[in-house]
Amino acid sequence: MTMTATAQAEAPAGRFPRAENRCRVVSNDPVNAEYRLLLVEAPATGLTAYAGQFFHLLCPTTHTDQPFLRRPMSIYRIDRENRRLGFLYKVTGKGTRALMTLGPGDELNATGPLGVGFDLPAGTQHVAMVARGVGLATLAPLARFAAERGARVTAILSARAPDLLMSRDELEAAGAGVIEVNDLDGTSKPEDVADRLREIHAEVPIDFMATCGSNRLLGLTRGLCAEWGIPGQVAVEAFMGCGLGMCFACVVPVRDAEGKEEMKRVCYDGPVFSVNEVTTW
Amino acid sequence: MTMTATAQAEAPAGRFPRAENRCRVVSNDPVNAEYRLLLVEAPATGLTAYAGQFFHLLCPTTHTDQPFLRRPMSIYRIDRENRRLGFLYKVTGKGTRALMTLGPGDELNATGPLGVGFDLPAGTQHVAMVARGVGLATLAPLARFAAERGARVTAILSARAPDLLMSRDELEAAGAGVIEVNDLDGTSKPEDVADRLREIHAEVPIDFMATCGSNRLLGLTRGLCAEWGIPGQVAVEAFMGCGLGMCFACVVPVRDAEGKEEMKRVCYDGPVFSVNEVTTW
Amino acid sequence: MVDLSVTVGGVRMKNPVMPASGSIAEGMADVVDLGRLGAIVLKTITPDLRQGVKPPRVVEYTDATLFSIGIPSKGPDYLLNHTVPFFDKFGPPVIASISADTVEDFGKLAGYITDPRIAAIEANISCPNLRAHGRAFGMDPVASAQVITAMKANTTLPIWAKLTPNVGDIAEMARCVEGAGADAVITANAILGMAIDAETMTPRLGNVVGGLTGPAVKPVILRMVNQCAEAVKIPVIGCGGIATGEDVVEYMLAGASAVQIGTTNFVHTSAMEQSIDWVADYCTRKGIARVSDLTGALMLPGDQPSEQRGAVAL
Amino acid sequence: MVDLSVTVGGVRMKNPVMPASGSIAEGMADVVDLGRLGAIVLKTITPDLRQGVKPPRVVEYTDATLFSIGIPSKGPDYLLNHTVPFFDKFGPPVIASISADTVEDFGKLAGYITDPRIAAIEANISCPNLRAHGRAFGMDPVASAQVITAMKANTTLPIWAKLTPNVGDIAEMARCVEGAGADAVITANAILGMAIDAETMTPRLGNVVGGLTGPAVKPVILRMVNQCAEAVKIPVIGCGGIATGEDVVEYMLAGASAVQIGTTNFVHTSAMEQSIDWVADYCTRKGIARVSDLTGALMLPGDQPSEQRGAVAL
Ligand SMILES: Cc1cc2nc3c(=O)[nH]c(=O)nc-3n(C[C@H](O)[C@H](O)[C@H](O)COP(=O)(O)OP(=O)(O)OC[C@H]3O[C@@H](n4cnc5c(N)ncnc54)[C@H](O)[C@@H]3O)c2cc1C
Ligand SMILES: Cc1cc2nc3c(=O)[nH]c(=O)nc-3n(C[C@H](O)[C@H](O)[C@H](O)COP(=O)(O)OP(=O)(O)OC[C@H]3O[C@@H](n4cnc5c(N)ncnc54)[C@H](O)[C@@H]3O)c2cc1C
Ligand SMILES: Cc1cc2nc3c(=O)[nH]c(=O)nc-3n(C[C@H](O)[C@H](O)[C@H](O)COP(=O)(O)O)c2cc1C
Ligand SMILES: Cc1cc2nc3c(=O)[nH]c(=O)nc-3n(C[C@H](O)[C@H](O)[C@H](O)COP(=O)(O)O)c2cc1C
Ligand code: FES
Ligand code: FES
Repeated sequence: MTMTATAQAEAPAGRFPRAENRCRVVSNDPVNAEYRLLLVEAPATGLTAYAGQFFHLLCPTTHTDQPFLRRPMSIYRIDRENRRLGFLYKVTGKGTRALMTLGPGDELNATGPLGVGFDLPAGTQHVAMVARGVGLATLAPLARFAAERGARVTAILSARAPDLLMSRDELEAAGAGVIEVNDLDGTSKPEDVADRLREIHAEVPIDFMATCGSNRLLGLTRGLCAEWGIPGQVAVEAFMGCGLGMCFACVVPVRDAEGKEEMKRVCYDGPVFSVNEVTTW
Repeated sequence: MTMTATAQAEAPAGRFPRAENRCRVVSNDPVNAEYRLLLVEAPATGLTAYAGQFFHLLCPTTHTDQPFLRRPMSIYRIDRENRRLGFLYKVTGKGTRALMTLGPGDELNATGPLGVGFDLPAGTQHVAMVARGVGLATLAPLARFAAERGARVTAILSARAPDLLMSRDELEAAGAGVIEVNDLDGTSKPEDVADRLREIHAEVPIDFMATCGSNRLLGLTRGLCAEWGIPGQVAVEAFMGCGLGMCFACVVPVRDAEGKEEMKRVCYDGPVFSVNEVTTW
Repeated sequence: MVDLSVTVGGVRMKNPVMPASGSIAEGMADVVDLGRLGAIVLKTITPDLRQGVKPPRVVEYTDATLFSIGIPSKGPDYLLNHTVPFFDKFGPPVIASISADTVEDFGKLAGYITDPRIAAIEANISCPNLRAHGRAFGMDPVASAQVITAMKANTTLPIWAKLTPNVGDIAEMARCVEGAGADAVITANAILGMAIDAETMTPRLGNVVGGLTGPAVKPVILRMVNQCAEAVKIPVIGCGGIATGEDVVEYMLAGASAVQIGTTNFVHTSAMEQSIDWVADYCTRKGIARVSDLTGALMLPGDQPSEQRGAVAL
Repeated sequence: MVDLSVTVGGVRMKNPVMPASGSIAEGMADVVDLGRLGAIVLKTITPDLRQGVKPPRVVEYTDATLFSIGIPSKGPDYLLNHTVPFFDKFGPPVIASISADTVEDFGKLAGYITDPRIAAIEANISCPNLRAHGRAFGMDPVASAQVITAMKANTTLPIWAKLTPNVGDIAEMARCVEGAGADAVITANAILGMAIDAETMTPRLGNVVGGLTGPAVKPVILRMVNQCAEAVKIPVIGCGGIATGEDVVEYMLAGASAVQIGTTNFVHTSAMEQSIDWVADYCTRKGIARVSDLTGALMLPGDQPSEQRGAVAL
């Protein structure tokens, strides 16, 4: 896969491209029953983030939760004009429960931007993205970036139920065409989604795919990329220690072009990999 | 010292005289620059407390403080009608800083009542109490109890500065005559306080003394008790582990009648001891 | 109904939860129904009378404590005349605990306190507070075995050897005391630690060193319990860092037949009762008929589908 | 102006604070001014190429972590051609760290990487993740001494022996490696631990056991540093549970000549820089001219007025 442009809008300049950004919480409100949107005002280094990168968040200690390690969160919104960053998160365990307690004015210590994000081939005409659950958070800024570069964006959002679908607005505002599927009405079956994409491809050829949030969607994406001979990328998750490539806790097996398997760090070598590199789970 | 009555107003009945009382915070407001009054609604077992006893408080975990052990606090107010207990505390370190964060409606887990409190000899006519700092918290309920039993109570309150004096109201409401002394105007010097007490004793003989909160006041009390041949008691503090006589962390050397020294547990054998038992520090 | 009973080192208990030696005293009976416990373990006594070490005796951490008490002891007569009668009335088997300065004294003391009201004797060969910088009997496999031999020679009661975690090879220690006839091992006593006050430039404990206990030590002691359980046939009693019923299950999965709760009793007096209830619920929920089936039931990687469990491709 | 410099095991450093091996990598340079550190310690390499152990590789506690990584290694050529050049440019002395399966390989590898850009080599004889249930070189005094002897025979660089805390007598281990010619000891690597998931009844780590690190281990390692410092004449480097400048001072008072910060770097990237500043302030405030004066300056009870410090009569 040759890459000639990256999703990075502004080159992170200066001696320290990453920092422990001391951000100020603007809002932290529920988006639906499971997800919340955390908006913060961030210092300059934080604002150099680009699609697919993440921040490592220091979660506060609360009456019930004492998360020791930081928690990784994809950058969901990069609003450089207002100097704001947005995170879309699902309340899962103690770290995210603790994040929930942050209110406007509180400080959020966010190390980043971290990792290698999406690398959009120059001249891409039509990006198709398929995502499920919180994977949407990771793809939203890619949609905006691609649209800004003049590419058409088709986003397929998958969820268990229609009321758990999110980010339609965020994606449409970014200029994406949005298709929603869900398990309840059966529209989210991979083969159906594949057919849907084939139809779209037949109309306006897709030349780049991105995915995040589900093994089945990764398989589907990998298959279609092979079918069409186009590049595809996936944002991978792993439990993290440091987030800075130092502890080697977050490794996943990755296959190189010759099929040799190697452990790579999701936080430093990723979290975005080629769909062909990441071995199946 | 023969004792024929205790400061205990109601015998704590039932199989478990002490409990992890799940109290509800009523208020938790500053009294002056250093002290706060924590009022809670307590279950029945908690309300059996008597003067000189204490509770072992589970302090909440906060953003900055994670106190692991409980913290001992003397019972300052026992309001059985309203089913309330009061604690007067000084913000000192992480436990008391954490207590500060409790607001109305919050739960306070308070194990108690614990320890052996004041044992007021039957027929006591005139109690003199001298206290400094938070020692007042410990003596206030004794004043009320003694007054209820028909004894006259004279309380000498000592502090660094006049604005740090507390509990005048609490003590006067309890029926005590209150004399305030402080370091700023020099009235708190032990020899002056002793002279003051001798004058009072000359007018209305003092037949019981109680003290708490200062080594110098303990020495003074022990001296006057010996001079007048009357009993005196002191409430002692120590850093505690369990508060229930189990860990032996809170020991202090105590001298028996023959002068033999033994380590006793402040939480279980005390916190109130005879002024003659407690060796000097 | 889940069968919570276990038989450990000659003692039948109605459930596997008991206090660790030194973590309860008479005061606990004012708050907790001691009748619910699997056994009641008494604080260690020595042949002689001891006042313990100089205060301060405790330092606090986020989820651990460093105690240095020094085994204040009122001796064996007080034990038999006061302590045992007090705890005997609650029902559960009463376990005594002894320590001494010599092998002979361990033997004599075991004989002296042999009494029908005592169900077993713990050999506290591991107390870290008695020796400067913490050398203890239990750090020497030969001395440890000798203590057990001497005790077995002087009493018919079961002997539980309480190991110290301050060794390189705890499994080896377990094997040694098993060889000497111990009826169970307790893994383990406290980990030696030290605390310094940077401002005063002095130790925080009167005794300089103390024993680290409480939840923070769980990963270390859990590993040791697993090592001991793989090394010996006699039952292993897990002790160190247990605070909840979930911890009890983890220790049993690692190989413990029963557990002791120490420091947690100082903060949450109801922890032992709550743990018993949690374990019963857990067994019910998992369809486990006997709690003793949990012992050693940990599935190691070889036993399970070997998928990558640390990362998920999204 | 406080003189923060220390000379430790043949290496002069502008301050006593460095990262622990395996706790920084290239990524740290994106966030932290590595030029401010006393030294830059590299992650352990092995002669062979390794991918490390199966995930999951980390479990989290209240103030500790249990890691099992397994030393992924790109070998000595990568070290010399990529890692050393990368870190060399920041200024502070670069310390390599090696591990191997045999004494001979330790020696050969030390010789192979001897290079003017490397100021000293750590002998990681203590890594708990390589062996099932954690037996390691460093648990055997003879093998440990042999490793040091072999390394000294093959290189002119100073050798720092990194001890494992999973031993009964750490002072004895320190004496053994000192006898074999080690220029400093590092006390210590991680404490072996285990974590179990009660719900799945499986270990939480792919490797079953891992190394407990982070603030929770401080009391244990501080005690060991004190024991080592009393046992040997070579400098002791404190490592384990250090998170703040206050911790650095405590370790130095206990006898350390310098310190290493590990796990804390994963959570607070600025911890090393902040610690250096805190120590400088502390020395200024206390009127201490040279930070090296702190080493071993702990006042033990005998040295101080022996008043009771644990209780106050009020
Ligand atoms: C690069 C990246 C980007 C991410 N972006 C987002 C995002 O934008 N939005 C979002 O909501 N989430 C995102 N995540 C996931 C998010 O980081 C986790 O949901 C979060 O860390 C959970 O923390 P917690 O404390 O709430 O849950 P925890 O209490 O830490 O754990 C939740 C569950 O995971 C299990 N678990 C914990 N540690 C391990 C382990 N080592 N091995 C196996 N199981 C374990 C626990 O048992 C528990 O069931 C991202 C993750 C990565 C790596
Ligand atoms: C029976 C009893 C009754 C009490 N009643 C009251 C009361 O009514 N009101 C009130 O305000 N206070 C009372 N106290 C004191 C109160 O318990 C302490 O002030 C409180 O525990 C301090 O906790 P903290 O977490 O705020 O401070 P911490 O952070 O625990 O410590 C404060 C200071 O004490 C030092 N310290 C902590 N542990 C030790 C130790 N083991 N040895 C030596 N020094 C140590 C610390 O270094 C620090 O300087 C009472 C104490 C006892 C024993
Ligand atoms: C204050 C205190 C006193 C102790 N006294 C004894 C004792 O007398 N005998 C003994 O064998 N262990 C004693 N121990 C050790 C405990 O029994 C137990 O082994 C240790 O605390 C680890 O368990 P925990 O983490 O649950 O506390 C004591 C521990 C503490 C904290
Ligand atoms: C993720 C991780 C990787 C480590 N890798 C190494 C290593 O490669 N070589 C080594 O000697 N120690 C290694 N260690 C141990 C640390 O250097 C240090 O001794 C230990 O973490 C204790 O210090 P801490 O409590 O400050 O983390 C590693 C520790 C962690 C947590
Ligand atoms: S989380 Fe530490 S290397 Fe990725
Ligand atoms: S605090 Fe435990 S015995 Fe007094």
